[in-house]
Amino acid sequence: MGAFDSLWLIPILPLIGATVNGVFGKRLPKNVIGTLAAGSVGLSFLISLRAFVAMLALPQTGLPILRDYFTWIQAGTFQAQFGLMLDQLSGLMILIVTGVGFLIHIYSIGYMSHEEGFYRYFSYLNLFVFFMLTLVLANNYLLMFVGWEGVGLCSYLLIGFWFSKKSAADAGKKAFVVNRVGDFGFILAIMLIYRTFERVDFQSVFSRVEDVSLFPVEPLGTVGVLTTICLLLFVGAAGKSAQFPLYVWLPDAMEGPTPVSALIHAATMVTAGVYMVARSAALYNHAPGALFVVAVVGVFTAIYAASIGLVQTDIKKVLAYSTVSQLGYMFLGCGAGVYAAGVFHLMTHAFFKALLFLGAGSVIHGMGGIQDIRQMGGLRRHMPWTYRTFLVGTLAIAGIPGLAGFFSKDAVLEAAWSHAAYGKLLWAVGVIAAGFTSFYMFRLLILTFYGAPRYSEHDVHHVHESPSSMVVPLIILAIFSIVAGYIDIPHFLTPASLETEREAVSSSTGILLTAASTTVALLGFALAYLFYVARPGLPDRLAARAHAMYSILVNKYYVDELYDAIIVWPIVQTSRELLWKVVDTLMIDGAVNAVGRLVRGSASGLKHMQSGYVRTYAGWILFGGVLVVAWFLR
Amino acid sequence: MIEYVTGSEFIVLMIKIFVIFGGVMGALAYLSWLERKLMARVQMRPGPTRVGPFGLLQPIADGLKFLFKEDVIPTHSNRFLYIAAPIVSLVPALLSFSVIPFGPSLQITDLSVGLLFIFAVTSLGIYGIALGGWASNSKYPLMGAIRSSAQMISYELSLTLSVVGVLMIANTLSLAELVTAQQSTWLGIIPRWNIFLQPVAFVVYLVSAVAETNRLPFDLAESEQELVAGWHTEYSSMKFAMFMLAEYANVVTVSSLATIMFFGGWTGPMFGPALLQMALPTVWFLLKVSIFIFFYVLMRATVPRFRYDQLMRFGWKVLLPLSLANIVVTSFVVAIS
Amino acid sequence: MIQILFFFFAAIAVGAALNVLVQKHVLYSALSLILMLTAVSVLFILLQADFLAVINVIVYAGAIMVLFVFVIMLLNLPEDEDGADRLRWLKFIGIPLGLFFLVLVVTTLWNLEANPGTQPQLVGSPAAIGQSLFTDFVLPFEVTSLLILIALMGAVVFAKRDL
Amino acid sequence: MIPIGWYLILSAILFLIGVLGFFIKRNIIALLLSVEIMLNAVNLTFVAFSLQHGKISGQIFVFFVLVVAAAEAAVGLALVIAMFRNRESLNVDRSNLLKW
Repeated sequence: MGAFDSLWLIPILPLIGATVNGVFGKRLPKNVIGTLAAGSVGLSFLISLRAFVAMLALPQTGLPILRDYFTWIQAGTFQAQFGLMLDQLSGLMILIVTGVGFLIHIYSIGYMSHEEGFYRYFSYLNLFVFFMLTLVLANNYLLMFVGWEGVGLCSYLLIGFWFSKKSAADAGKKAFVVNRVGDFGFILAIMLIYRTFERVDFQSVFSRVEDVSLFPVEPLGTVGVLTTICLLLFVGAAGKSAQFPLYVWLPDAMEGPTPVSALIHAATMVTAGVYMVARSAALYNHAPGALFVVAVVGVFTAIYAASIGLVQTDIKKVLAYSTVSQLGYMFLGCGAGVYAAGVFHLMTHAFFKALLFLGAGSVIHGMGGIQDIRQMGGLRRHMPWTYRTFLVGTLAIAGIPGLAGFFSKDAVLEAAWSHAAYGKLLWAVGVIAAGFTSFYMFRLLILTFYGAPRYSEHDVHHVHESPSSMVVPLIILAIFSIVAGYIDIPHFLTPASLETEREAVSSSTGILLTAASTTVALLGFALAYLFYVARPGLPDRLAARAHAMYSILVNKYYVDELYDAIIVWPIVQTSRELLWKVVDTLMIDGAVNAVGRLVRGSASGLKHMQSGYVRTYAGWILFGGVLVVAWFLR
Repeated sequence: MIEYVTGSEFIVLMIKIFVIFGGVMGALAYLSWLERKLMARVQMRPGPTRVGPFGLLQPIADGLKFLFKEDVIPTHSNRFLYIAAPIVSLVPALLSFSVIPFGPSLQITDLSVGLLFIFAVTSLGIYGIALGGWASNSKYPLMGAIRSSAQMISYELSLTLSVVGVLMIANTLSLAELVTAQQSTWLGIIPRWNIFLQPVAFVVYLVSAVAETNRLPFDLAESEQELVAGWHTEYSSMKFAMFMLAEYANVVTVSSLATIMFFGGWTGPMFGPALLQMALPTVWFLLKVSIFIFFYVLMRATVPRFRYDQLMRFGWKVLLPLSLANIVVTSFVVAIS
Repeated sequence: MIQILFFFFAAIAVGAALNVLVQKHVLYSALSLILMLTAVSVLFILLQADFLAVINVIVYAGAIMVLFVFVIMLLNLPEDEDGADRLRWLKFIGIPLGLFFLVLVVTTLWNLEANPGTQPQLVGSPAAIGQSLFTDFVLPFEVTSLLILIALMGAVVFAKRDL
Repeated sequence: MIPIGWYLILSAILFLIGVLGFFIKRNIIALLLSVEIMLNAVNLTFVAFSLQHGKISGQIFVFFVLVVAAAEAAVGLALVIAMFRNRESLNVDRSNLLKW
């Protein structure tokens, strides 16, 4: 069991890195900071790998591996342990977090090398890894919530890393506020879980919910306590994983450094919601209604975000909407009851989306900060390795057969198809979203790397390939983006995530489904080719023709404006007109001033007691003393 | 305390009072003769020789003279206090003899807080000096009185504190018990006197006691040269005699206390027939006290007077810290052993 | 016998205390107070608090009152309190109030059921007081030493010539 | 034996005398003396109760009262001296600047 005794080291090592960098970083040279940060995560990855391999060797009955370290909260019957739990699901997650995290740390050393707050950046990043690992490894909901809040904090800190830039600071604030809505749901869910099960640790909760006599499955359309819990949990997941309608913060979060977007807002943190739903599979299986909501929201988000992605011109924004869309896919998989498919897509997405983001970062780095794809083009020649790896990522996310994205997306769509109620509809929408995805990704690829350069040498001095510390992670991620699909994740995960009983999709249907999605992907490629290579004038004409549709898309369905109108504006107005002018100025200040006036007024009369004659004071004292004595002797 | 006042052995008590006070009054009278004689010898003079052999009847003659002299009361003086002052001075001085053990049974009463009682009554003696000086309505006596009160308050502190070390060793405040505690010997020859255990305390006590009794070198309250006999400048006849008596009584008191606390009181070698054995303790006691009195007189004859600021500085900056340090060290030793 | 002693010294105490107020000159007041203190000390003896009685004399009569007498002599005050009493009305309020208070207390005590229960024997010996002082009351005792120190410094500061 | 009530009545009388001092006397030293009378009256009750209840703590309080009285006398008399230096008078009614 030696491999599991060092389980606690996995989260602690990044924490040590964060502490050292945060406290002493200002005085340390940059290479020490980088080595420390990347090294702690790398070491953590090695320990994770060892634990994971050791876990694979164990029989199924030996799982999950639990380690209680100390009692964290003890109040009455309420108890929360500080304990870690390792099973297939969390094992996979820690590998993704530490592995991708390690690569992104390496990448960051090159990418951030000229930054002022180098140590601050790595301190935050390490802290993020610590909280993410806590989230993933926690053995109870409350500790998970700690990690949940911690990653939210780090996300806020890193989005606002360039805090002197107003848009970055605002974006961080927005992420924080929107996440609060989700966290509110999560914490309500934890309370309800404790009230229902009198425990918060996963093992007890899940074993109790298995007791069907106490907790019968709540059929579709009814809302019982389990459905409520699951819906509240999903509110939390939607906030963290940027699902409709709480997705609005994620595109803005692109204000942060690009590696941060890759690690936090693509590969790991935003998938925490998916992980949480998969972790709570036992609960969701008893609440098909909640599960259906998850699926519907997931698929709607997928197509909704993909449609916005069609017209974005900022390289990172395209990827951001793509991320939202892909997260929708994951929820679709989970919502269809095939959690393994969702997690499978989570894993492959972690690889190729991290790859794409890092590639985008490399492009931005090479272009000297320009992010608008309309000003790029022809970078293929200048940045060969970036181009190659970006191509792999694009192929992977578009679902071209043979790459990772193809397998996982296929698994998700197959799961949707087999959904009991509205499976065909879910599938159809998912396929259309896949087509959108393929289109905008190829559009991005073509506009960035092909054709003639649209930038002027005046703006961009010297387009160059990135340093090897940035390119090597790209290559590694590209390799994973190719091979990750061949690992039979769904089968591997099945025991941990409690699949619902369902009829397997027959092999012939499966082939048909695969063919359909592949066709759609190729269609998307063809359209992109048509629009941006064969007939470059077409997009503008189309935009002019369908002007209304186009402007809606460009303006992201006016959702931000809508939120401003129905939430932000009323709050600001009430604060200004009622809270400030009436409550604060009139009531609070008025009360304070009135107290002052009262004291002054009464004092102007009473001060004459203060005559300055000692003997009159003695008289008052005697008067009071006699009064008191008379009272007691009455 | 109360049981002594209401006790049944009233007759015995009366006899003791009579013996002790008679003896003390006589001794005090002859102290004036002794002092004059000794001072004269130090200064190579014969001293009183006319009245009786060696001038031995001189005190009686003095007493008669005081009785018959005209009693002058200054015109602008405060009559009541002027008369009361000598009495206030003498009564406390004599009161302290009621607890001093002159022998194993020659003690009027043995209070459980005897030592403190003596301090209490002697501290009242200051009023005699202060009132006398103030009531005379004359500037020298007033200055003498002011000096005296400040001096007495200052030195009373070190006087009281110097005793604490002895008390910690003896574990009692009763004078009789203090004496019996010193009865045994070390190695059969060295008497178990507190002087060997508390030499510092003894020195501090001795110096403070001289200051308390307003005698040279601390007699700034009367200092003939500058204040013209200080607080009793205006006094004459019997009132003056009472002041003198009070002063001698105080000298005897502090000498007795020194004997009791540091030199084993009435303890001493016992021999001879039973009758002699009854008298011997008192003899030892008186002997020891007389040595102190000799010392006092010799000091008066030899040591020059302090200046006032020197006196104050010496009291607060030397004696007080010394006695405090003595207490600290003693308490450590007592706690350890 | 004890009753006689009690009434005798109680009378002295009350008379001396009244005399403190009656006397025109503060020195007489102070001397009268010393007499009262001594009488109260005797009452302490009747109450079997020997140690306190002696301490009361040493500290109050021997030190505190000497200080008073010293200051009075140092300032060499004139006999009369100068001027007319501007706060004469105080007497007409204060004295009745005080008498009312006294009547209140005395009637209450008078009506109190006489407690014939045996009084526990308790002699306030130095050992007993010391024992209590250094165990149960050690903190207040230490605090009083601080108080004394502060009073010492305060006295020095206030009495400085150029205040 | 003397009932405790007698002591308490005696102490009440003494205390009252002390209080009245404040309404009769104007000399600040006399006022301080009145305070001392009151303190002694209180001491008497402490000792009386100490005997009545057989507890030594009453006498301990007297001890503390003595300490406080000593401190009070020291500071009070220092103030008296300072006051006399400034005003050439000990009449408390003349020192009435500390008012509203």
